[in-house]
Amino acid sequence: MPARVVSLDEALSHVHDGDTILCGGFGLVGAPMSLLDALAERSTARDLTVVSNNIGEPGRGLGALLRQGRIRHGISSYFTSNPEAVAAVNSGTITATLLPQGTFAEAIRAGGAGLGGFYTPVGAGTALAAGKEQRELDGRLQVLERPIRGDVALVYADRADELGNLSYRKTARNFNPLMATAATITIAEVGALVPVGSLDAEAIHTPHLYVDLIVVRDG
Amino acid sequence: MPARVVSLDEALSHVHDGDTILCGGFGLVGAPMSLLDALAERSTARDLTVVSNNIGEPGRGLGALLRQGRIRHGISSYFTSNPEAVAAVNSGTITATLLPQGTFAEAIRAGGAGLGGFYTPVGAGTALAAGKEQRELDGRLQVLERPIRGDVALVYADRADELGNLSYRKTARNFNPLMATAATITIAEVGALVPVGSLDAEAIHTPHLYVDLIVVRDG
Amino acid sequence: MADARLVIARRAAAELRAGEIVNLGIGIPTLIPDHLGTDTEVFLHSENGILGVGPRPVDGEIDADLIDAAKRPVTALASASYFDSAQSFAMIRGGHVDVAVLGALQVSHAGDIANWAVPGRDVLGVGGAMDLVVGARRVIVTMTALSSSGEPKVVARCSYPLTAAAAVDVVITEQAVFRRREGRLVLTELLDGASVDDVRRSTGGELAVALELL
Amino acid sequence: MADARLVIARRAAAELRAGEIVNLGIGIPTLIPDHLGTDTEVFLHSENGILGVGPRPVDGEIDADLIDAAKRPVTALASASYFDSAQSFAMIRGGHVDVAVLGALQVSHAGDIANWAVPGRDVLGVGGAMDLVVGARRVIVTMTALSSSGEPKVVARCSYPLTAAAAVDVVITEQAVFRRREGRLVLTELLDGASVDDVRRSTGGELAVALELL
Repeated sequence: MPARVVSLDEALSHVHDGDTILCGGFGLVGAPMSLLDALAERSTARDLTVVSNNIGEPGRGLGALLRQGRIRHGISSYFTSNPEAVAAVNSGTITATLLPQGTFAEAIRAGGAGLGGFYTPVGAGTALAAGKEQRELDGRLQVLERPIRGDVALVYADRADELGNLSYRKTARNFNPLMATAATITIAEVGALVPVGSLDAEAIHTPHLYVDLIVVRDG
Repeated sequence: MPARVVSLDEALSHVHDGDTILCGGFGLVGAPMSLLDALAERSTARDLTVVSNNIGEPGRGLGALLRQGRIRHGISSYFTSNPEAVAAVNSGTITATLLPQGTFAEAIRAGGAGLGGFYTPVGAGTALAAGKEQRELDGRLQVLERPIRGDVALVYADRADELGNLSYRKTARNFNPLMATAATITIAEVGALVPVGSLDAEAIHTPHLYVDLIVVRDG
Repeated sequence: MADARLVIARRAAAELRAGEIVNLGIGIPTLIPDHLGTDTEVFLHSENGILGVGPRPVDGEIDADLIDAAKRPVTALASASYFDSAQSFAMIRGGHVDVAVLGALQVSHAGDIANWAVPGRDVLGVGGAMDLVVGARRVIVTMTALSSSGEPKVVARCSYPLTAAAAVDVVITEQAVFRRREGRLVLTELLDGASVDDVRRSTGGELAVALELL
Repeated sequence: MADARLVIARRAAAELRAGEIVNLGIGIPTLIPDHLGTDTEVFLHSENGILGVGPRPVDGEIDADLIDAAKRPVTALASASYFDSAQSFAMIRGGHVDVAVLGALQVSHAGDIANWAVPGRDVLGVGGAMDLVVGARRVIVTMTALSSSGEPKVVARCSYPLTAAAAVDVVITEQAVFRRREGRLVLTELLDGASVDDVRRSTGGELAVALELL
């Protein structure tokens, strides 16, 4: 279905208690900040699992949800960028799954691509492979990693057309195109909404079949 | 290293007897036709394994090499588009590995991405999974598919800049970006060579780190 | 009786809903766009790497870089986007294509489909068939009731090599529509004047028939 | 004695060759570009999704959408391209990045590296470290010879959790260069007036020393 342009409130109505939220951004760059701010201020959804390269910064982005105690579990490659996330894990307030960054990205891609898993040499033989299947393939020890999917993906794109085609800008692309593929509902916060046909077809990074709802970033 | 712009002859000097050649194109659309014509006319490399969605058409593209008896093995999703390829397999002149098209694409991507393999539900329980490991993951039977790599990749791009960044055009993109990632040497035939900085950075589909040699398509 | 292929294509068109992402196989499915109502715009995905396939080009409009998976020249909608083959099949396998409409050699009562290989003949082309039947959210098979040699194509069990098990949701022939319900094909609708007995004669084995047709 | 970090950065710069694709970690590696000769243009890959990182921006030139993996604002070369994180790590893991230069807590004589976790402290950040040491064609470790508490960082065996085994090709400290040869680190070069004995004292266990230094 073509994406629908909706209000922040309507978008947030799709986030429910216990959901797994996939969130784009590397640090706060390319993060859907209006959606995250509104999620903290105007939604009550709790017991969330968040899948994001970082758990925001202290009090910002996903860090605001963390402070509110609404995150139950984090899947990430770098909790360390938010000391409050580290403290929350150490105190047992939230649980954590740590993945090498490339494995994290690839697992989300696999989730969106309908794959059952993949073998990677990264992390093989290390503490991060503990409890995972490991086997030798092509003469190298490899770890079986499983796909990651979510209920809702929150992504940020520089521009969207009215159908939901997305184009990202520079390094704000990062995890956004991956997150957009791997959730039941994908909500895109966009810098600008443009008419169909005004994006360069060769630079549409997320075709509209991945996008359900569009929220235009404030101001 | 930045890509080097070379002649057809210099490009072909990198193709050796027994090599595995990855070749872009869906049918002949997006196929590197000048490279393939020159390979048939001016190279003697034989005992080749070709990895391409189709084995060209009768006498055209990879089909010319096939007629010359220089292909030993084909890995493809659709030999059927060249009846001579089908006849060659049936007569035992060449051997064949048939893969579902999505698995074929994904296996080449995995080869270029340093993965050890992946599980896909596609083909599970069918004749194409014969001899492959199958297991249930997430409640579905899945097949373990292994990465594909080659010695030389031959791809076609609409435009290259002088460093080797490539942009494809419309459905001529197809398998080309994947093939470009998965070989020891990647040779790009391009429609036009443009100065660095004149491609849209958001529409560079193959960054230059994947490209070794550039040949500008004739006339 | 109307031309079988047109009956099938027209009925298949009615299965599609506005806005859906649809992948059309070769043969009968290619006739479907002509039968879509003007309020049923769908978005055609072609596995060679385009979302937003437009109508066939008129002469002089042909672009050599713009084809569909049947290798025919096409046009592109204003909304069209292009992607590589790994991404294209990631869309298919990942459930992002709403509907695949394709032909088949046989469909079993369990919804198994055989559409890529005939025993004893060359089995050297599978293309995207397996990906599509496994990955698309809804799989609609359009096929004539009988093979060219007069054999039923809806069968108790497939004798041809499977493309995928339990994958077909809807079968449309020139006689009837079958839907998979609780793991079993059920005759749910008669087309073009066919009777339940006509359908029974042209399908293999005991067929489940929806109550409203009895 | 010169500033240790500058000695290391200058020597590491000499390891790079014109045209190479290089990924620089945080800390000492970020000092390397200042020490590259004008004929040694390399292409900087940053794992957050850019090939062609340029110099730090001057004030007023900062683009909020353009950062490196250390989350610092950067500029982009005219040749720069952008890609998503899966593609970025496909480049790294697939061997398309020629060199990764990064810091470490420990490197063993076998080339094992520990650079992501200290036992007893939080081990909640790994980032791209494991991908880079496994995937880059050449892994160069830049680190001071001793930890802040005076412990050798080149050690017989890593006591810290491993990032990867047998992954390091070159180690550069302020005293010396070590290269992995036949699976074992060998002292191959002395820096900034250090002697073989100086290096022996600041490395753990028996160290292999290249003949030309004896």
